[in-house]
Amino acid sequence: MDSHTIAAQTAEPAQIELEHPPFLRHHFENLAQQREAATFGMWVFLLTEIMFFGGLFCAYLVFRNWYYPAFVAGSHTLHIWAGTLNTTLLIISSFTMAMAVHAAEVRHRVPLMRWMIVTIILGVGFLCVKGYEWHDEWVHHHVPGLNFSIEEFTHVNPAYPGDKPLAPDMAEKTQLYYSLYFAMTGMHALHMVIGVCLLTILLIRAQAGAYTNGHIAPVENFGLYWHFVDIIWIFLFPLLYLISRHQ
Amino acid sequence: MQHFISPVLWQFLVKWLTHFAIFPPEASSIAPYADALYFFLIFISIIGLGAVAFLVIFFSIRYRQSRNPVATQIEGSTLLEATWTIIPLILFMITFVWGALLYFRIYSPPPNAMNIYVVGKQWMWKIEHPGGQHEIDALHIPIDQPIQLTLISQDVFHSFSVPAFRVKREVIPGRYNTVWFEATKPGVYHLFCTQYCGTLHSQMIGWVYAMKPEDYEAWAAGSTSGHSLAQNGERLFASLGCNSCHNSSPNAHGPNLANVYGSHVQLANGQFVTVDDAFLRDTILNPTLHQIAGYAPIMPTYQGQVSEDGLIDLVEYIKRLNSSYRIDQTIDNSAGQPVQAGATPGGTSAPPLAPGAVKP
Amino acid sequence: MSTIVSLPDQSTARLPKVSYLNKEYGLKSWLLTGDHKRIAVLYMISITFFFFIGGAMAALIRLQLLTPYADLLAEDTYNKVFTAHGLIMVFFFLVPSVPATIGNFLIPIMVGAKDLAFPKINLLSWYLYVVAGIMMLCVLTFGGVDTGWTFTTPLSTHYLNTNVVTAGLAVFVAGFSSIFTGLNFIVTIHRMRAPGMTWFRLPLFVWSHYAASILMVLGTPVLAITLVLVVLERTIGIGVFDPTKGGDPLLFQHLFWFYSHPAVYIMILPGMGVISEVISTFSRKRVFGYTAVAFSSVAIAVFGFFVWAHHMFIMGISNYSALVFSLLTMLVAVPSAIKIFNWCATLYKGSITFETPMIYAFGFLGLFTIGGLTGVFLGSLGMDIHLTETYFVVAHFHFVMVGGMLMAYLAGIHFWWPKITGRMYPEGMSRLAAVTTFIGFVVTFSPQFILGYLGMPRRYAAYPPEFQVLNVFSSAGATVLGVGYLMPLLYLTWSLKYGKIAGPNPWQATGLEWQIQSPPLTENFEKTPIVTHEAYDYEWLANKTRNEVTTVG
Amino acid sequence: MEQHQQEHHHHLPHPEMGPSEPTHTPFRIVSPKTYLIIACCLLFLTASTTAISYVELGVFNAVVAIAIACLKASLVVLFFMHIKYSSKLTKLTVCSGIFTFLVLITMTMTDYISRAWGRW
Repeated sequence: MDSHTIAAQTAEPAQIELEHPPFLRHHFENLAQQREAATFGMWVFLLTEIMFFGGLFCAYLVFRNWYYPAFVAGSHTLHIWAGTLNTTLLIISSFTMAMAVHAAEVRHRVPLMRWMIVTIILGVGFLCVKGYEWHDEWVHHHVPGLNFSIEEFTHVNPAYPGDKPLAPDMAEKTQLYYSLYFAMTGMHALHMVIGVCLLTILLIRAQAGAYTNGHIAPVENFGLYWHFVDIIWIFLFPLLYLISRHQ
Repeated sequence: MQHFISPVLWQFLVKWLTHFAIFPPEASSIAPYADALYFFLIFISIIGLGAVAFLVIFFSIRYRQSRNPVATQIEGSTLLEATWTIIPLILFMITFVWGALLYFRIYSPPPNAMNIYVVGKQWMWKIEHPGGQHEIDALHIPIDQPIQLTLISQDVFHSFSVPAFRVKREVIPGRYNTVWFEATKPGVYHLFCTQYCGTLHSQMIGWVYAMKPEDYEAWAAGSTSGHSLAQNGERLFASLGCNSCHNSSPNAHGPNLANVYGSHVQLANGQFVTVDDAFLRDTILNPTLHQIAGYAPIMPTYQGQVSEDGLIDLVEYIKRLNSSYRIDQTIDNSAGQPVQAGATPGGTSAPPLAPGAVKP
Repeated sequence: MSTIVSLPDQSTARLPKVSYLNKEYGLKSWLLTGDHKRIAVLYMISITFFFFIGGAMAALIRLQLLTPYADLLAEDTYNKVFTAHGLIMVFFFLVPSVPATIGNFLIPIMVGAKDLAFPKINLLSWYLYVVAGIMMLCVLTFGGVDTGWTFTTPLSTHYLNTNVVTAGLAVFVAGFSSIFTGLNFIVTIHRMRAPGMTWFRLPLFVWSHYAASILMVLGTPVLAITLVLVVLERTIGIGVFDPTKGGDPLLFQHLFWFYSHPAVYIMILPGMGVISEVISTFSRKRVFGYTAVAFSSVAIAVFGFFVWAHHMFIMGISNYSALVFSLLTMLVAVPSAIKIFNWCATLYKGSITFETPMIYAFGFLGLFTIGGLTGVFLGSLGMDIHLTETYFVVAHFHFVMVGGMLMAYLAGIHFWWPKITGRMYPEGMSRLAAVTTFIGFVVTFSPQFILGYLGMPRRYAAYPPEFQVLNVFSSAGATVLGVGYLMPLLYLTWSLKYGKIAGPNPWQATGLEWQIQSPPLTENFEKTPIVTHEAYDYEWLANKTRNEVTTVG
Repeated sequence: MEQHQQEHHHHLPHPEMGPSEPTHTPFRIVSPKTYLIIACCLLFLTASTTAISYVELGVFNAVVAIAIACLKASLVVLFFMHIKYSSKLTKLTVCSGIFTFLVLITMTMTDYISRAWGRW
C-alpha cells in the first residue's frame, strides 16, 4: 500500500477493501497483527491492574496476620448472603460477557446486544447490592475515618453469639479491616463503574453494527477487562467475607 | 558577611586548611571496623574505575580513527565476558559477607550494655537515663562501656546518627529500635537526625559527650532529677491502677510482674516469647495481641493515655522488679496517696529501689 | 534492501520536501497527532521545561548550602525546594526522559514499524504527563509541598499541612503516563517488528527499553495504589500506615520502594541503550558481546524487583530479611558491571572518533562506574548504616541519575538530533558543553562523597560549619554544571534554523533509523523494510554504500 | 473439560499472513457450551466455598478458601479469557504478572514473618 497517501492515524483510509476494512489502522500490516497487538496490549494493561490490586492484597495479608481476631470480627459483620449473591451475579455476568464476545465473533448483532444488556444489568445489580452493604456499614458506624465506632465489637454480635466480644485494643484494629475492606471493594467497585460505562458505550456502537463486521477487538478486550474485575472479586470474596465463618 | 571587604578567599583557605577532614573521628569500638570495610570498598572502586579509565583512554588513543582507520569486527568473547562477570561477582560477595558481619556487630548489643532511652520528637532528642537524668539534644556517656540505646519516636520517622561512632538507627513511631556502641575516646561528637522529619529537620541535632567514667559519674550525680525512671514508673504504675491486677496475690487477674523481664512466657496462642522492652511496651498498648496464657483478656489498652516517656518509665520499672514485695508495697502507697500520672509531687517520692536501680 | 532509501551524502544534502515536521501545520496538527515522532517532540519540549524548573530548584539548593546557616531560604522554604527538585526531576524528567522522547521517536523506526502499536494511547500518555505537570506546577504555585519525594509516612500523612494530596495525585497521574508509555513499547516490540527483525537483530537500545518498560508496567501501579492509600490516610484517616491506629509505616516503605527502586532502573536502562548505540557507532564496531549486553538489561529488570528493601536496612526490617536483600543487591550490580566492560571492549580495535555524543558517552562510562561502585558501598549492610541518609547517598544517586542518565540523555539528544530535526548542531560548542558538564559534575558531586562519610545528613537547610568548605566546592561545581546544561539549550535551539543540513546518515551508523531520510516521513518507511542483517553490521553498511556508489556512478 | 472441546478453528479472513508475524496463532472461537459449563463450575465452587467456610478446618479454612478462589480464577482466565487457546506470549504475560505479584507478597512477608524470630 502506498503509505504516502494515508494521513496520520487519526484519519481513516478512504477506500474500503476486503483486506483494508475501515477499522484497520494504517500502521498495522494486517488485521491479525492489529488484533493480536490489541489483545496483547490489553493483557499488559491487566498486568498493571494485577500489581495495582497487589499492593492492597499485600497490606491485607500483613494486617490479617497481625490482627486476626479483629479481621474475624469484622468479617462476621458482613452479610454473607450479599457477598455470595454478588459473587454469583459477577460470575453470571462474566458468562454473559463471554457470550457477548462469542456473538461478536460469529457476527450476530442482536444476540451481541442482548448479552451486553444482560451484562450491564448484572453489573448494575452488583453495584446496587454493594451500595446496600456500604449503606448498612455506614449505619452501623463501620466506616473508618468518617463515622467509625468500635461499639459493636466490644459486645456480642447477635449473628455470631459464639464470638467473644473483643477487648478494646483489638476492637480498635477492626478499623484496619474496614479500611482495607473499603479500599479493596471501593477500588473494585470503581472498576465496575468504569466497566459499566464502557460497556454502555460499546452497546451503543454495537447497535450500529460496529463490532459484527469482524472488528471484535473492542468487545474482546472489554471482555478481558470484565473477567479481570470478576477475578479480583473472586479473591475479595473469601478474603473479606469468609474469614472463620464457622466460629 | 559583616566585613564586606574582608578577604573571603583568604578566610576560605584558612578554613580549608584548619577544618579539612576526610574522615570523621574514630571514636567508637566499631569505627575502625567500619573504616576498614570503607577502605576495602574504596580500594576495589579504584581498581574498577582504574580498569575502566585505563581501557577507555588506552583504546581511545590506540584505536583512534587516524591511527586505526578500519575497525576489526569482533563478535565477543565468552571467556572474557565470563571473567568480568565472575571477578566482580566474587568481589561483591566478599563485600556482602564483610558488610553483613559488620552489620551484626553494630546491631547486636552485648549483654552487659548500659541502657539509655531516646525519644525522638519534632524536632528534638529527649534522652532519658535510667538514673533519672533527662537531657535534650545532648547525650552524656561514659567511654569504654557498651551503651545500648532504646529508640522510639513519638511522632514521625527520625534517625539517630553519630558519625564519629559510625552508628545510625531509624527512630520510628510505635516500635522500639535499638542500637549500641562503645565510645573509646573522650570528646564531643555530633548527633544528627538523618531522616527528614519536617520543617526544622536540620535543627534536630545535638551533641554526644563521651566522658571518662569518673567524669561521667560526677555528671550523673549532678544532673539527676532526683527520681529514677523506675521510680517515676512506679508512681505511674500505681496511679494507673496496674497493681490492682498485677500483684502477687494468688487470685490476681494479671500475671505477677516480678522478675518477668527476660523470662520466657507462653502466649495465649501457644507461642513462647522472651520478655524484652519492646514486648513490655506492646503489651501495655495492645494487651490482647500479647495475651499471656492462662489469663483472661481483660486488660484495657493504654494507647493514647500514656506518653512514650511514661511508657519508658513503666518499662524501666517492670524491668527492675525483682520481688513481689515492691508491687505489694505499691498497693499500700497508692491506697494511701493517689498520685497523678506523670507528675512528680514533691513530698511523695517513693523510697529508692533496689540499690542497683540508680546505678548507671 | 531495495526498500531502503538512498540519499546523497551530507555535503550535498538537502532537507527532504516532506517530513513528519512539515506534513501538516498548525497547533491542532500537533496537539491531536498520533505520530510517535511528533509526540516525542512534544514530550521533549515538556520535559525540557520541567528539567529547567527542577534545575532552578537545584540552583537554589546549592546557593543555600553555600553557607552553613538557613539564611538564603528559611527551613520550610528549603524543604519545599528540595522536595520540588526531587519530585520534578524524578517523575517529570528522569522517568520519561529517554523513553518518552528518544525512545518514543526511535523504537518504531528501529523495529521497522510505522508507528507505536497504540498511537492514541501514546498521545494520552503525553496528556496525562501534561495534566500531572500542571498539577505539580499548581502545587508549587500554591504553597509547595515539603514531604521530600519519598512521601515518608506518617510525616506526609499527619504532620504536614502543605499540598501533599495534590502532589500525590500528580505523581499518580504521571505514573499512569509512564505505564502507558511502557505498555506501548512492550506491545510494539513484540508485535510490530518488521519482517526479518528477529529479537537478536534488535538494536540494544530496543532491548534496554523493553527491560525498562517491563519495570514501568509492573512497578508503577504499586506506587499508584500506595499513593492512593496515602491520600486516603490524609483525607479521611484510614490508618493503614498510621502506627497509632495499628497500621505500619514500614509497610509504606515496602510498597513505596517496591516501585521506587525499580524506578531507578527505569531511569538508567534506557540511558544504557543510548550508550550502546553511541559507542558502537563512533567505534565503527559492533557492540562486544551483544547477547550479554541484551540479557544483562533483562537481568537488571528481573533482579530489580528483588532488592527494594536495601533502602530500609536501618529502619528495623528483620535482620534475616536485610541479609537476603543485601545479597540480591550485590547480584544486581553484576549485570551493570558486565555492560560497562562490554562497552569498554567495544572500543578495542575500533576506529574511534570523538564526536559530541561519544564524549558524553565517555562521561557516562566514568561517572556511571563511580555511581555503580558506590552503590555497592550502600548495598553492603554494615557500610550502609553509616552512609545511608547522608550526602554519600545524594552523591551516589546523582552519579547514577545525573552522571549516568543525564549524560546518556544528552548523548542521545546529540546523537539523534540530526535525525529528529534534520540539522547538525555546532560541533565545537557541543564538545565544549560536554566537557563542561563532565567537569562541573565531578566538582559538584565528588565532594559530597566526603561530606557523606563525614556524616553530613541529607535534606539539611543548615549544617555544622565544618562542612562548609566541601559545600562551597560543590556549589562552585554546580555553577559550572549549570552552564554546561544551558549551552545545549541555546545552540540546539539555534541549530533548528541555522544548523547545517545533516543528511540521512551523518554518523555512518547502521541502525534502520539512519537508512531513512532526516527528518523521517510521518510513516517512517516508504515501504516496510525487510531486515536481513544484524544490528551494528558495519560490513553490511559498507557494502550497501559501495553498491549505491556503483549504482549512482 | 477436555471432552467439551467442540470449538472450531476459525481463521479470520486475512488474505496475506504477515511475514512479520512469526508467532502468529489463529484465534479460536470457544463454543457457548464450554462457557456454560465453566459458569456452572464457577457457581458450584462459589456455593462450596461459602459452605466450607462454615466447617471447622482450623488453618485449612483459609487454605481451602484461597485454593478454591485460585481454581475459580484459573477457570475464568483459561476459558473466559481464552488463555487456554492463546499464544505462548500471552500465557507468559499472565505468568509474569502472577510472578511479580508473588515477589511483592513473599519478599514483603519475609520481613514481617522473620521479624518475630527475634533479634540477633
